[in-house]
Amino acid sequence: MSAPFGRRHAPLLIRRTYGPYVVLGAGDESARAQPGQFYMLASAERWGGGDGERPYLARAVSVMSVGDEGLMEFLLEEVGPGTKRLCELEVGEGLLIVGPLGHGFDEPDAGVEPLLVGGGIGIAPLVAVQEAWGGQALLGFRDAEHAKAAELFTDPLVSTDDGSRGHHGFVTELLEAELAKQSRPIYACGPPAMLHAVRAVARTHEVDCELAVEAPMACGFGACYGCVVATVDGYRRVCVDGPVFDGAVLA
Amino acid sequence: MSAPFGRRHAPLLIRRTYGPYVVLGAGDESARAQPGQFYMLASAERWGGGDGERPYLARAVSVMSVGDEGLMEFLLEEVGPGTKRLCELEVGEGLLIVGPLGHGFDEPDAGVEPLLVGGGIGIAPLVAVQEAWGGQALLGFRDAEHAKAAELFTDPLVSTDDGSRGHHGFVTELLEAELAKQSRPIYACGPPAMLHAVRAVARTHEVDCELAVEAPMACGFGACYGCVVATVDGYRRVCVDGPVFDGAVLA
Amino acid sequence: MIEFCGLKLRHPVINASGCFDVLAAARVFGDELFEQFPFAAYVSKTITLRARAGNPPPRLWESAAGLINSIGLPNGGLRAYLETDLPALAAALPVPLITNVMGSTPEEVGEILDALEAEATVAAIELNVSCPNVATGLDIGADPDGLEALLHHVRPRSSKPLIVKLTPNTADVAACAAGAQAGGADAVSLINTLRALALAPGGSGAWLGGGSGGLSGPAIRTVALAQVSRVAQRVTIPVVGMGGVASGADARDLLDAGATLVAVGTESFRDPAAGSRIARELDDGFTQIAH
Amino acid sequence: MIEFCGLKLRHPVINASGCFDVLAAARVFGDELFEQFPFAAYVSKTITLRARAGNPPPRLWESAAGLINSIGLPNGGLRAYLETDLPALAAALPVPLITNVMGSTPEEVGEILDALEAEATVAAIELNVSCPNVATGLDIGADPDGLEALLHHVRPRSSKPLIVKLTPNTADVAACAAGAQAGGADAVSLINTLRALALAPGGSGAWLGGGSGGLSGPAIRTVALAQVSRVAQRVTIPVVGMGGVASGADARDLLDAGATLVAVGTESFRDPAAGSRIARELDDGFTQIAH
Ligand SMILES: Cc1cc2nc3c(=O)[nH]c(=O)nc-3n(C[C@H](O)[C@H](O)[C@H](O)COP(=O)(O)OP(=O)(O)OC[C@H]3O[C@@H](n4cnc5c(N)ncnc54)[C@H](O)[C@@H]3O)c2cc1C
Ligand SMILES: Cc1cc2nc3c(=O)[nH]c(=O)nc-3n(C[C@H](O)[C@H](O)[C@H](O)COP(=O)(O)OP(=O)(O)OC[C@H]3O[C@@H](n4cnc5c(N)ncnc54)[C@H](O)[C@@H]3O)c2cc1C
Ligand SMILES: Cc1cc2nc3c(=O)[nH]c(=O)nc-3n(C[C@H](O)[C@H](O)[C@H](O)COP(=O)(O)O)c2cc1C
Ligand SMILES: Cc1cc2nc3c(=O)[nH]c(=O)nc-3n(C[C@H](O)[C@H](O)[C@H](O)COP(=O)(O)O)c2cc1C
Ligand code: FES
Ligand code: FES
Repeated sequence: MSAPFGRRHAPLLIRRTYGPYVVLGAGDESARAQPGQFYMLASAERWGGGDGERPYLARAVSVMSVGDEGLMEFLLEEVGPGTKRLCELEVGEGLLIVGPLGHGFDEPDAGVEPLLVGGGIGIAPLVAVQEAWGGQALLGFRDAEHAKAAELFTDPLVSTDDGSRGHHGFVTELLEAELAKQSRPIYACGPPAMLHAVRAVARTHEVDCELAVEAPMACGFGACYGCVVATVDGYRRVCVDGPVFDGAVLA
Repeated sequence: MSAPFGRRHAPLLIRRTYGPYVVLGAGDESARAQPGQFYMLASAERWGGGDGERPYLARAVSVMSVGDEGLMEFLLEEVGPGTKRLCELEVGEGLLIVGPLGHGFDEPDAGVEPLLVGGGIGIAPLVAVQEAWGGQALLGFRDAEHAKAAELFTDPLVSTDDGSRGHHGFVTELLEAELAKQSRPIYACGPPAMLHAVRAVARTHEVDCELAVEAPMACGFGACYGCVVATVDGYRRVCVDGPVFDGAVLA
Repeated sequence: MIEFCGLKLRHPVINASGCFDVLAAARVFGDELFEQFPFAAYVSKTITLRARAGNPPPRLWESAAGLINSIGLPNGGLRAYLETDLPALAAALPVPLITNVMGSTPEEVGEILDALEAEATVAAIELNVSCPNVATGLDIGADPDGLEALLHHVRPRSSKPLIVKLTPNTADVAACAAGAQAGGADAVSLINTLRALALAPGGSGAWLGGGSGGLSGPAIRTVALAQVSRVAQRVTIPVVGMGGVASGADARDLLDAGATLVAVGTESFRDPAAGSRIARELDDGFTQIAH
Repeated sequence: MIEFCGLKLRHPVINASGCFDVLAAARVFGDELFEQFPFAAYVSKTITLRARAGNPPPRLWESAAGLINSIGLPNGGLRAYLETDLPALAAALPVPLITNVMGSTPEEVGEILDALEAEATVAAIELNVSCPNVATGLDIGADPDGLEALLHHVRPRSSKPLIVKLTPNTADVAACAAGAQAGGADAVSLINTLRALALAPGGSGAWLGGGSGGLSGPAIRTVALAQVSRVAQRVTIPVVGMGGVASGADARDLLDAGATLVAVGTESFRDPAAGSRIARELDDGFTQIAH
């Protein structure tokens, strides 16, 4: 399904937090996002004037959840001036939105419960996957404070880097353990190092893996050619050919 | 008295409105302003991202009132992205301030009650004059809504362009009437056309007049040479040689 | 209706080359894109004789009120353009197509022009002369005489209107524009991006995979206005103004400075329909002034 | 301690010419200014042989993350500088003085250098070559050969360290820097403001009394970084980098790109003590990296 053309104004309807993460909810009745798709988000007022006189461009943010009547929820982590401004927004303030954008996750075959491997803020699109198609969530966080966002999932398994909650170690260790029990396809999103490790595991276990990758984006709709990632077929634009790629295709 | 060197952070303590005008109050214990002096103001957060990706520089704003323990009050009118952001600030948010700056009004001779002629937002420094030295305020506004700011004065005479409050006509007509009764020096601040008319009246009546003039400013402390006004001695910087000039000196 | 190099355009707002991929946008936005097409003419991304992969990522850096890009002109090359893109564009575009081309030698440019000569879909050609000269490292269009010589060489190879997209990285852009006119250009367009650099946080050298890049967006708006004004005062051919245009007021400034058309680049990234909005704001401005 | 052209400086941050009037600031801020002096050396506003009134107002226009100025180099002329400013500066300044000068002919520049030769207060000279050439309208420093010739003429007239302040409005700033070095410059400084234009709202022509102006501030930061990087790679003399520096990180970028000193211009308008803050942030950065 295609996105409405142009940038729209959407008032912020929901704001709540999970540890350091912020959930923002806005209505977008005219569109329904697929799991793995994203929006370009900016605040309607005072987008700018932060660190280094930024932000200027909109920011790519995954759809975390699609509620009734087009309610879109996003999960944000503050890492710079753009996410700072978005995280500061209050209910009633305005968002500028373009989307839904990108090529999301493929629907699993009937009866297949995929493994959803998420690291940090990368858990966001997996919430939408689990809502739509189920699946076992395996989530890695820095610490228990960040792991509060595990609440967004049904029956997740959690690991933390510092052992303050769940398994002490990498989420890929949880993944190995699950795959040892049952071979299932993987849907993953997280930092590059995690995605790299997940691909290696998938290769070893000969299971399919779909990875949602990130790249700095200016436009989100294929206009700037700025967001490329290297694949076996050369550079591909993450915003239109991804953000979800078959793990076997990435170079 | 000299201003503390550098830019300081001051939380906004007071915000109230008079019709379309906004009063902002912030503490600046280390400094005491003279009537006619001004500060350079910016918001501490999100100064930028408005119309045309502005504001960027701080804005010159007259000291309207000096309260106890260095409480400074400012009166603002929204005319562009800088004043918009300042007018939106909420109590508890931060201001960045430099000042007090400039050469203010001279203290009147003992026993002399000057005429204080203000137009629109130009009334701001005259509040400080009246607080410090008394004087009869003559205030011109667009309409009754704007004239709500007359409350800031003791016993003002008011004129409005549309006759919706007080005298229907120009404030210089009130000035002529007062001077006809008694010859007194004039302290004036307002739009260029008003100041021009005030100077003509002062010349006719052979009274002294001190005018607070405006110019676009980048720095406010003599650094950029951007704020000049033509005087009989050539260009002078409004920020350090003014903003108050003897009416006879302006070219 | 606006007349530009023989093209009749509905309004004076077009896209800047490389800042709107209409075929990708159609995949994203579907038919609505064409129903509400934001530009009065469509300018393609730069096409080169041979395919280019473009620069390694990262290709983008956000700066104060601007964007630095180092995309590196990825494109499938002339042949793929003729075989794949042109038929798709011919079928889809509701407005005239201007094809932007670049070559590192006059022969390369000539070869591209020859190939486009037979293509009815191509209403006009924009020649990008911001390509670095291999010998000097400067843009080939930075020198007025060199630019005139290049045009004398390639101009006879095409009967289509030829717009020369000048480089802003020069001491005297008006002299370059005059050189382009003397060489037979039908119009000039400017400004391309300003040479800029971003370093990776932490002291590990250039951030962009391609090394340095080009600055666009509001940061360069007033530089663009100065260059467009100088050029429009110097040449008699029409001028396409661009650089940081984000509103009707910005577009109006460029028209007031002497431009015939205005192109929108980076602002389309923030708002895909920026072209229509800017054309509408311009129009409202006209109406307001007329009243 | 940093060594620059024989001067010993406490830290690498100085002011950009024309962006801090220490005598006016002393009137405003009193002794605190000198107790907390923000710069490791003080650069004067440009001095010319004869007095200049400067351009008619308005002289300022705020642009996206930047400022356009058209001040027009007002100054009392060489004689007034020698008689009035220099003694005041000598009495007040806690850091070395660099006097910035400009002339529209080599003879004029030579005359100024001669006059400064005897002044012990003047630790170094910065020669501003952004003055427009009357014949071409271009900055006299925009052409590498012309710049070298100018320096061959004036260099012998001074025994003081000579910093050439390059113009950024040129195709090849590195070639200009090389020309300056070949002509005998002891250092180069850059970037000066980018040529820019603002139109008055409402279509009544140029906003600034002087017509066009120069863009400074964060908007030009990445252009400055690109030019400083190119120049530092080309010359062996020290480079003073400036343009949009607002933080220690910005200063660090310029130093990483090869500058020896960093100058702060427009940011001092926003924060009079910006120089100290930036020097401190730079220092904190060092400490952080060292740990
Ligand atoms: C498809 C997709 C989906 C995403 N989904 C989410 C999500 O659901 N939730 C979420 O929180 N985030 C998500 N992100 C990431 C998010 O877009 C970025 O974190 C955000 O753009 C950062 O902006 P910022 O201004 O906060 O930080 P920036 O300051 O822009 O910094 C972010 C990173 O960019 C680099 N950087 C630093 N300075 C600059 C500069 N000047 N220009 C360019 N890069 C710079 C650095 O590597 C830095 O770590 C997603 C990204 C993509 C591509
Ligand atoms: C000494 C002094 C004291 C002052 N005291 C007060 C006071 O007490 N209260 C108060 O409300 N105001 C006061 N002002 C005026 C105040 O500083 C200006 O209204 C303010 O700077 C406007 O900023 P802005 O961003 O809101 O509007 P801007 O958009 O900056 O526009 C203000 C005016 O500047 C021009 N302008 C438009 N665009 C630009 C641009 N890009 N760059 C430069 N100029 C532009 C136009 O003429 C416009 O009408 C004072 C000014 C001075 C010099
Ligand atoms: C991401 C990006 C890609 C660009 N690609 C091209 C290109 O392929 N050919 C070209 O002539 N100009 C290219 N440009 C320059 C633009 O056409 C335009 O001249 C410049 O961006 C200034 O306009 P703006 O500030 O509105 O973006 C590109 C600019 C950007 C930002
Ligand atoms: C208001 C103003 C006045 C300036 N005056 C001079 C000057 O007299 N001589 C000179 O060489 N440069 C002058 N400059 C240029 C600055 O020294 C500096 O090169 C430029 O502003 C870039 O630095 P910035 O972005 O930090 O301001 C001036 C700049 C500004 C903004
Ligand atoms: S973000 Fe612009 S092409 Fe992907
Ligand atoms: S505002 Fe800078 S000198 Fe007056």
